[in-house]
Amino acid sequence: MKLKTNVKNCKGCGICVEFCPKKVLELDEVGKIKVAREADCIKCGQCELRCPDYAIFVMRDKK
Amino acid sequence: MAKAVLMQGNHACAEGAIAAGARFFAGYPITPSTEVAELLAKRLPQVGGSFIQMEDEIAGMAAIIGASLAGTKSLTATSGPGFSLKQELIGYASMAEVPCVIVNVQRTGPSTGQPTSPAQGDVMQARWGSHGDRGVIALSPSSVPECFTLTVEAFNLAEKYRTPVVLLLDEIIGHMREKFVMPDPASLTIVNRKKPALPPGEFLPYKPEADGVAPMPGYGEGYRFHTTGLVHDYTGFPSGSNAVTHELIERLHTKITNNIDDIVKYEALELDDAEVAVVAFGGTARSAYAAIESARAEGIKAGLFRPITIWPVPEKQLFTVAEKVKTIIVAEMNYGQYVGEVRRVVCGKANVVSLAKWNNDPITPNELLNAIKAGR
Amino acid sequence: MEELLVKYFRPKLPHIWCPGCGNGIVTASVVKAIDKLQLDQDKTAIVSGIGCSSRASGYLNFDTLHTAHGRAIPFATGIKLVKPDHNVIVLTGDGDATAIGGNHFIHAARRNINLTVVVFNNSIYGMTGGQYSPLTPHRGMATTAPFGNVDRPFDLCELAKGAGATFVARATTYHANLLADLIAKAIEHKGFALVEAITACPVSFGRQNKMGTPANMIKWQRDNAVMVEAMAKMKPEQLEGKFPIGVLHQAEGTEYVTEYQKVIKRAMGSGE
Amino acid sequence: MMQFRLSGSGGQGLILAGIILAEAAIEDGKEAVQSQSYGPEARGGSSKSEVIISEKPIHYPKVVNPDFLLAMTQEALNKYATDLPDEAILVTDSTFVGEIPARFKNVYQVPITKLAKEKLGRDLFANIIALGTVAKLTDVVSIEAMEKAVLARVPKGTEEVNRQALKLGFESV
Repeated sequence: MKLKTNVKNCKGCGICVEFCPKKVLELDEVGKIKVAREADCIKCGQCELRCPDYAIFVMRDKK
Repeated sequence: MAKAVLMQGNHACAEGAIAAGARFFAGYPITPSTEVAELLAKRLPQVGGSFIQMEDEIAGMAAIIGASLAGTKSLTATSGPGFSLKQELIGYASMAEVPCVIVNVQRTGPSTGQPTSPAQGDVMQARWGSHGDRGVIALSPSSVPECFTLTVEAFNLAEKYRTPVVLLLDEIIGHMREKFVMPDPASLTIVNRKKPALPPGEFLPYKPEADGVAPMPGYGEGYRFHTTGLVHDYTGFPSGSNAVTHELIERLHTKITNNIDDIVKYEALELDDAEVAVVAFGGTARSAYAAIESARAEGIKAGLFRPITIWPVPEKQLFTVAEKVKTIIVAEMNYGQYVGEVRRVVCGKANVVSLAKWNNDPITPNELLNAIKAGR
Repeated sequence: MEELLVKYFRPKLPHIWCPGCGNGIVTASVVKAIDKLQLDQDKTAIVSGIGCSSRASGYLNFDTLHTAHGRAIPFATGIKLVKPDHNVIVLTGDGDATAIGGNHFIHAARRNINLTVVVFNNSIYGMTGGQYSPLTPHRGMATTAPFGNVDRPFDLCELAKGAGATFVARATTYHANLLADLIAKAIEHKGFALVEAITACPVSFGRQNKMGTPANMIKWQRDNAVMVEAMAKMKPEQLEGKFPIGVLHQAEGTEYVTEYQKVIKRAMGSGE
Repeated sequence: MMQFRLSGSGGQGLILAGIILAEAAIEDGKEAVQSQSYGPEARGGSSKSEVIISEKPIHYPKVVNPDFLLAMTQEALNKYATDLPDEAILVTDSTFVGEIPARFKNVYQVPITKLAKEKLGRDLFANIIALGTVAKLTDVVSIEAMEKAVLARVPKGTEEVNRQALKLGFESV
């Protein structure tokens, strides 16, 4: 798993969708975060960095 | 025993604060209270405490609330105009239940008024000055030694009931100097705030105990508690609940009214056989002592009821006086403020007469003696 | 971020802020800075005023104080004086800090008291519904400026510098990592430290000023903020509408609480 | 009970004089209350300092029927002698006070400020000279207590000249 979401915290602002360079993310039918194309994720962290609601996290390998 | 010295009321107040354990003062210079700040600027660092002259009256009030929450007994001093500016945050201290002492040395008002002249025009401001609804404790000393003891008492009540306490002086008492003997520190009762018995995680910072008051941790003690001026539940966090609002506002009153016998102090002088009772507090009580002495010398049965705690009103005791006397004269240096409270409390049991004066001069013993004669 | 949520946030999320509001990003930067410096959570107090941004204190797991409108800095001053070894961080908004609290702001800067003040600047009074603040741009739209704002805004960083602050920095929510770094530097600095965080209010400011989606507002930050070092090399025509970010001012200065501790030492030693 | 009113213009040290008088009384084991009134100006304008000394507790702290008035300026005399009884002691600084109402029976005209300048070199000792007249003209405080109270209040290094000032006042009436 590359991405983890906390849909309870998501308010559907769309910032993560807009800033994802690989178009991995979408908003679902009720306007909440949805990981649509996880395979394309390059773990750049733009979504986590910009999410104002702490609703999406990039899973990092534990060193 | 310590040597008798001549001391000013404002200075006795500052020394009382040190004796009570206060270690922080923040304020802004204003006549006729400035000597409280001036002495504490010198005395606080001598005992390891801190003094700061802030940029305005509001900031002074804010800083003492911050310092008190962090765990240090704190006070500020001001006069009427500054007291008005502090009112919003005095309300904050009531709502957030932060112990602190506000000394108000009253002068003639409204507005800038007569800065160097005495008055007692802030009696109602002390009670109703802040917005919203809350219980209030205010004490009014009538002598220099009492400035000391009542400052200690003000801190004790503030700490015990987690509330701002107002020490209502007037220019007469604040600026006059008289004989003072520093009490032996060991003879003083010093109350400190209750600390939580429960560990962090189990402790609820606003859950009252049987006396209506919750224990209070300080900063850095591991409790990591939240304080807000919003309506809050036992956790300290904001709540929009009607039930929580009802209970909280009610408790801000009842923690004082339910403990009124512990809180109120008064002086009853020559009242046992009195036909006329004078109600007077602060500097005006000094005139009353003299007038009653003269009246008694002339065979007139007059006595004094002096509320030392002017808020809450010593209702029970005042009502008892009203049942015995024919006339109650309420002497005060304003247009007639406390007289309304006395009328409310005595419910027509006695004839209540107002002797009000607001021209910068104290009510003289003769004026009061004449009123006593007229009230027989 | 997930571990930071567990360690530094109270279990009170989601927060009250509107969709797309940048306050969550600024708050995350504050927490990242605290984590970077590994501050003792029991020796760190977070003080806030009134307004949207000032709700941040309630979400954070420290000794936290949500004060009255404009007064966070003097409350914090009282705490810092009686707890000199605590980190005292003030979270406040543009209206809170510069209008009703403007006097406290400049005097705390003048004293150079060791507080870290993070101003969430969203250019508007958000909580009350979009009235102009002292940081609303000239000719910007607000509910109380329906024909455009007549007031001229403060340059907050210049104000702080002029008042005597010894650390002044600015970043935006687009530059969230830079923001966290600057807040960490501000906390480390011994003296009055201001970090102005430019943040988007999509609902009360963005809509009235036709700034588009929350993402567009963040892109506006990206396109108009320039690192202060880069700005020095730019031509006047390239600087039109741009504002500097980074550390804008840093100076040595006598710090208030340190000086007052010396006063205590002198007074206690005087034997009076 | 004896009631004193020390009056003059701001800056003449009358509040300090009142404090010293009250402290001398306490030194003698008596009760004393000192109060004052002044305008907003720290220098100039008329000011008064009142002291009541008694063997018994003092209730009303303001002077009602002065037994003693010190007037260091004409303006202060005009303003603060209106309620002075005819038999009360009136000490004026003749350096500044020329017109004295004829009704007063116990008037002592002393060139207080002139003495301070000529004998002690500076007019700021005038208030202490005035206290010397108080010690002489009333028996309410002893000269020993007065001297002790003066020396406790004055700056270090000025004790001797202040002792002289007190003596000068004492011998001037």
